[in-house]
Amino acid sequence: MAARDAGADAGLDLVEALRIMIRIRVFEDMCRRLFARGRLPGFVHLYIGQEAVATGACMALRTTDQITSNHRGHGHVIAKGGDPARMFAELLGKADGYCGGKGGSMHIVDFPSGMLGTNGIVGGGIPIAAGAAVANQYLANAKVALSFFGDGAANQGVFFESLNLAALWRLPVVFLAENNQYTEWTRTGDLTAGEIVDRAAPFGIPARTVDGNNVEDVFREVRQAAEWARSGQGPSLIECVTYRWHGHNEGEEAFAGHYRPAEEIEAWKARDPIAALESRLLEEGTLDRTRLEALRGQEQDLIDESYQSALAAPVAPVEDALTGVFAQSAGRR
Amino acid sequence: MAARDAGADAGLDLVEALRIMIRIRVFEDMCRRLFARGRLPGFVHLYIGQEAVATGACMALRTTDQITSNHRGHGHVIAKGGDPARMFAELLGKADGYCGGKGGSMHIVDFPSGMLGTNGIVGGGIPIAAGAAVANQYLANAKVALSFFGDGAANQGVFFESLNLAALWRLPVVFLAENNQYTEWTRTGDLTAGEIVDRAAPFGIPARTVDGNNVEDVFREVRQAAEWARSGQGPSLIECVTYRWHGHNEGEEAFAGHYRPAEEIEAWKARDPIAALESRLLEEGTLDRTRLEALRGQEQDLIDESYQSALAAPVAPVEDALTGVFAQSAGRR
Amino acid sequence: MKDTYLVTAMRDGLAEAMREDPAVVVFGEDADRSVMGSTRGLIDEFGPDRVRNIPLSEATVVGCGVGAAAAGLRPVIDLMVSSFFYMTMDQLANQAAKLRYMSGGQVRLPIVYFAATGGAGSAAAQHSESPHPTFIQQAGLKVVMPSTPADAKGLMLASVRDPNPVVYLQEASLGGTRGPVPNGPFEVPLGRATIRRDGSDVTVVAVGRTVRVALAVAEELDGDGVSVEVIDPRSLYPWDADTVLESVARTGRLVVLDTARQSCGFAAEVIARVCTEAFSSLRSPPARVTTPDVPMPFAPHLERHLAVDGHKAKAAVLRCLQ
Amino acid sequence: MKDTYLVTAMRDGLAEAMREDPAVVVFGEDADRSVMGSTRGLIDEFGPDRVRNIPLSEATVVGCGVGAAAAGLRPVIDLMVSSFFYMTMDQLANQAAKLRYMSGGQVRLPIVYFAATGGAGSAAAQHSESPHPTFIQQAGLKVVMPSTPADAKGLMLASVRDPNPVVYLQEASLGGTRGPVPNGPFEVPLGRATIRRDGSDVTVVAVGRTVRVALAVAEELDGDGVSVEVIDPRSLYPWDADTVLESVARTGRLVVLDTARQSCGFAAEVIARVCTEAFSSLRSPPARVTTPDVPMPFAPHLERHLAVDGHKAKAAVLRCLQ
Ligand SMILES: Cc1ncc(C[n+]2csc(CCOP(=O)(O)OP(=O)(O)O)c2C)c(N)n1
Ligand SMILES: Cc1ncc(C[n+]2csc(CCOP(=O)(O)OP(=O)(O)O)c2C)c(N)n1
Ligand SMILES: [Mg+2]
Ligand SMILES: [Mg+2]
Repeated sequence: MAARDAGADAGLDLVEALRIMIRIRVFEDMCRRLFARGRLPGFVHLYIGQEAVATGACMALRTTDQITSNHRGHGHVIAKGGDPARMFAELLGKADGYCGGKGGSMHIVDFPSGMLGTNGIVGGGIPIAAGAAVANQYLANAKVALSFFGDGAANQGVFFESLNLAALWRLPVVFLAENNQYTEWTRTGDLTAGEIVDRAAPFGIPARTVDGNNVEDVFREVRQAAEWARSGQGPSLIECVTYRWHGHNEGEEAFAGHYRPAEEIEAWKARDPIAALESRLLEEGTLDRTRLEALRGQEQDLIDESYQSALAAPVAPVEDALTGVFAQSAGRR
Repeated sequence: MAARDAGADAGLDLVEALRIMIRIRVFEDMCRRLFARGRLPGFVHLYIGQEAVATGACMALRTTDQITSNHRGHGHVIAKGGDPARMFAELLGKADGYCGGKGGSMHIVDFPSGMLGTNGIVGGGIPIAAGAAVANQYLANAKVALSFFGDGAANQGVFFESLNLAALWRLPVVFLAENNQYTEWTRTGDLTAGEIVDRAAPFGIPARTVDGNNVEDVFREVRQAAEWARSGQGPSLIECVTYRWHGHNEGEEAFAGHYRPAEEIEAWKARDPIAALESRLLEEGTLDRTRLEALRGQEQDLIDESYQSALAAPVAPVEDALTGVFAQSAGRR
Repeated sequence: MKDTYLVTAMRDGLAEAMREDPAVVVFGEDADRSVMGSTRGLIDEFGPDRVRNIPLSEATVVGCGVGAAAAGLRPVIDLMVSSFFYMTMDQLANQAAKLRYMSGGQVRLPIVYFAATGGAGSAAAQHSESPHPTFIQQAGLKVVMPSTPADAKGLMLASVRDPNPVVYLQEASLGGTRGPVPNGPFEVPLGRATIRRDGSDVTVVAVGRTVRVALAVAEELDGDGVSVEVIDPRSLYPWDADTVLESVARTGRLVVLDTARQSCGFAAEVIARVCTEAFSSLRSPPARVTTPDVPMPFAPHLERHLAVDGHKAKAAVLRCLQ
Repeated sequence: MKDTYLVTAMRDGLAEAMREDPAVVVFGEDADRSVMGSTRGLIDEFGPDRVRNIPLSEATVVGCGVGAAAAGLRPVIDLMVSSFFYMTMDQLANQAAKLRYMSGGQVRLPIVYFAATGGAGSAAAQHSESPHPTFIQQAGLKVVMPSTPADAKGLMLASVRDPNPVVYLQEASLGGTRGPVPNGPFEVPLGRATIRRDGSDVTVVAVGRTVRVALAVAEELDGDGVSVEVIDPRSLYPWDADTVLESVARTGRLVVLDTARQSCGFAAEVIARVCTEAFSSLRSPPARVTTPDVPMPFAPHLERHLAVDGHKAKAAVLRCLQ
């Protein structure tokens, strides 16, 4: 993702942003179809509708910066520079998946791009990001750590503990809450007293709410927070208000019933972050239909080819299941 | 402690308050001497200097209300109506100690007086108080639960989680933080970002700071918070600013070194909550020297006799160590 | 008798408990709609006051169970997946498991903590734990794991009625299995094992989902004239050592199947108990088939490779018979 | 060689590790003054940037260890008392123990988590846990427990140098015991047991503080012409089964002393391993002496009644010899 790095200290390349958002959308849509056809094992939590958050946030970071993520992490992995082919390979349990098939959707790690892990434990990634920030600060490597977590995770004790520690030590970390207004099948408001954005104030941590469906707003806030952190000013909290179009996880319909009003879903679909950016770029003339179609086609092809290559790839030998718990080589790094 | 109950809905009986504070002071001073002479097994954390907090708070509650406490809990037990003889018996590991010698200083439970337990885990009692409040609310028994915890416990995740839950469900619970300005040997400010009192605001929970060395102020705030809870309005947070005169635990001097400025300690001793109340009652003429001396004498005698009776009491048979993990009688309460 | 899914039977046992005692209140994430099905529909009969959705604050909710029980409720707390128990270990191990003992018996803590447990099909390492040995180690928690729908219902009612904290573990992979379940309230007593199949040549103690594995192996070996006795402990703490010892005294051989990882697992405890107390009755080395000491991998073929299956179980039984 | 307290030797091992690698950073409550002594004085040599006092947020600090290790540090985290590990079980068991495996080996997590463990003299139930079986069960954590000052130093240096998460448990009751410790840096390799005393009649495997109990019993029985071999595993996961199996092959008898509660404890694992792999070499029933399945009581006489002591150990050894 050199492109992004080049622009790392400039403004947001909106066409590149659109490309990433489309890539996420197409990737997730492929996951949807695969799951429906029984081709994907395990749990699948789709990011569709929230693409602007991961994209705006990761484009505001450097490749060397780290992120931690959660169970709904495909978008974060892609936005941080992940390779869809290795992601599909992981979701299919193949040998050249990111984790050799040992992790799956909820445990994708892409260390070289600073992706320290999606996570199956809600809130689990928050202290890990704070810890990466402790290392960055100590090593004075100018890296920033950012943690993506949901509104549900904002009720876990480690969130508050991490805010306190980050404030005390002025850690170069950004806490990014994706408030998609539901924790599984329950309204966030039924589980969460007050506003998440207000939870940073007692610790003296700056916090902002942004429209999570506007990639530029997300980019601007995260860029500011990242530079604030990089310059030694410490942590920030950003609450991105957004919405997931799909169920909490694929296949829930059988049990979940209708826990979200149809109108609510429609209203949010009308605020599609991708459609909004597309029409704006068309109006501005930054893009014309042909280029847009081309871009869409390229991403569709990328995802199709990625899936095909993953599908064709071999699985790891079963003996692999028994190895890799401990690093063997002793001693220093 | 019928006296207290009678007054439960009236104002504060200052002479009774003084009596309780003196009782705590004398009890703790006896513990100090016993520990110094190697007569007390285990850890001993003294409450000297903080007497006004436990006394004001518990006198604002009813005997039927519940409290949870922490490792520095002797004062809480006494103020809630505990029997010094059974406390000493517990500290000495005797059969008629509150826990038959199984609990000790950090695990005193006095169920009949609503004392659900001192606690060896910092922050451990906070969710337990919230849970008692859940029961009280469900049973509509008009009871209030109060949790005493220190400034150090205010950095535990369960504190924030409990605030959130209490706010959501409007639980009849009072969170009472005793900020004695040190967490073991470290200044609270070095571990705690911002002010503890401000940590309730994000959840919409009312919070106040009070002078923890002024028994009337503590009483007034807790009474208000308790009635607020009793009337279905929900939780409150009260931060009582105070100071412990002694070390974190007895016998620390050998290792701790001087982590608190001598002047600081002196300044706080000059603000002795007991001396302050005494001189005020003398000035007002509510007490004269003779009555004061009599009162002091009575409490000294009570503690001395309590200790003597505890000392004379038998220990539990060793076989008891192996029993009492599970309640035997099956079925309903 | 009604043919019922295991998870539904568990739910029915909970419903019976709620009917007989208004102090029984259920807390769980999405308890109203119930992701796993174990509380589905309860809200319709008992209302939102007794079936409550909780925020993702597991540690605090488990602690609330202690306080609520001490103050007069009989809380039943759904932790959804057994891996999430780790979030709550302080309140579970330091408080719930110890408070009664520490208080010299002043408090009773009738609490049930339940969750789906074990590998559920590519749920991966953070949703596939079989942590029962860790709960057994606490000594202050009763631990149960049903393997049939009838036991799921009877153990649930017994667990809620018990005056102590009970960790009720429902095998995720068995939730959708069916079986006959008696109507109305009935208890499967805690601490009592059941002999699923009588045999005379070898005793197989099997936990949770491995009971079916053991029965299949027994059936298969029956053809070869080998008589396998299959014991389902059902309660893992306290567990029914007498039934196992009595069986081994007859068969002289022991194989233990456990879903937990091997080191310090339940299989180790059963074998240690039998070897220390009935060594002379053993005619051949005892054997255990457990999940190897690794986290659960995601890929189906890797996960399958680690599973306690008929192939491994049969091999272990035959080794004992040599 | 210098005569040193165990807790000081442990501290010295940590100091050696900090000298050789600036990436080693220590986090703990009051790490500067050190309540237990295990980090005392380090701040004078290494400064506040490498010796940090932490708030009472154990779960988060343990998780920070994972992130910091992944990002290039070698964090050493002092949790003070092993009971407090329970606050951190999610980050420890779901994250630290599993992340490397889940990531397909992309991350190395050189982290040491240490604490004082075991009954320390009326510290009561919440400060007297011996939770090592729970850590062993995780399979992704190395676990060590030294019984001598020299091992305390050598195991600490080996633990910090190891590229994996290590739980280092220091017996609270041994902190103030003295013994000869080599100067300068040296390792006691992880996973390697040591034979504390050679013997031919019975093998006694003893953990932590029970090693001294075993040695005293061995000395005493030596007079009666009984030759007791005493093995100190030192590492509890992975543990050195070969040394134990080789010894039992010679002696034909096994007694295990463990400070953990009995059910699913380390003693159960050792006995299960020996009985499943070396059954034929056993000439008499194996025995275990452990802490009974109860929380630790406060009263000194009650606590003493539960302790693994010479009386119980000797009785167990003699039973094996009948
Ligand atoms: C500790 C823990 N508790 C519960 C779960 C089950 N669970 C998985 S996702 C989820 C909801 C998370 O909601 P949120 O944080 O808002 O993220 P979203 O799914 O909305 O993106 C829950 C309860 C879990 N994985 N981990
Ligand atoms: C979970 C946990 N962590 C650490 C400790 C060790 N410890 C006991 S008291 C204490 C300090 C508590 O400070 P505070 O809450 O302010 O109470 P205070 O001692 O000042 O009254 C610590 C760290 C503990 N008992 N429990
Ligand atoms: Mg959400
Ligand atoms: Mg304090």
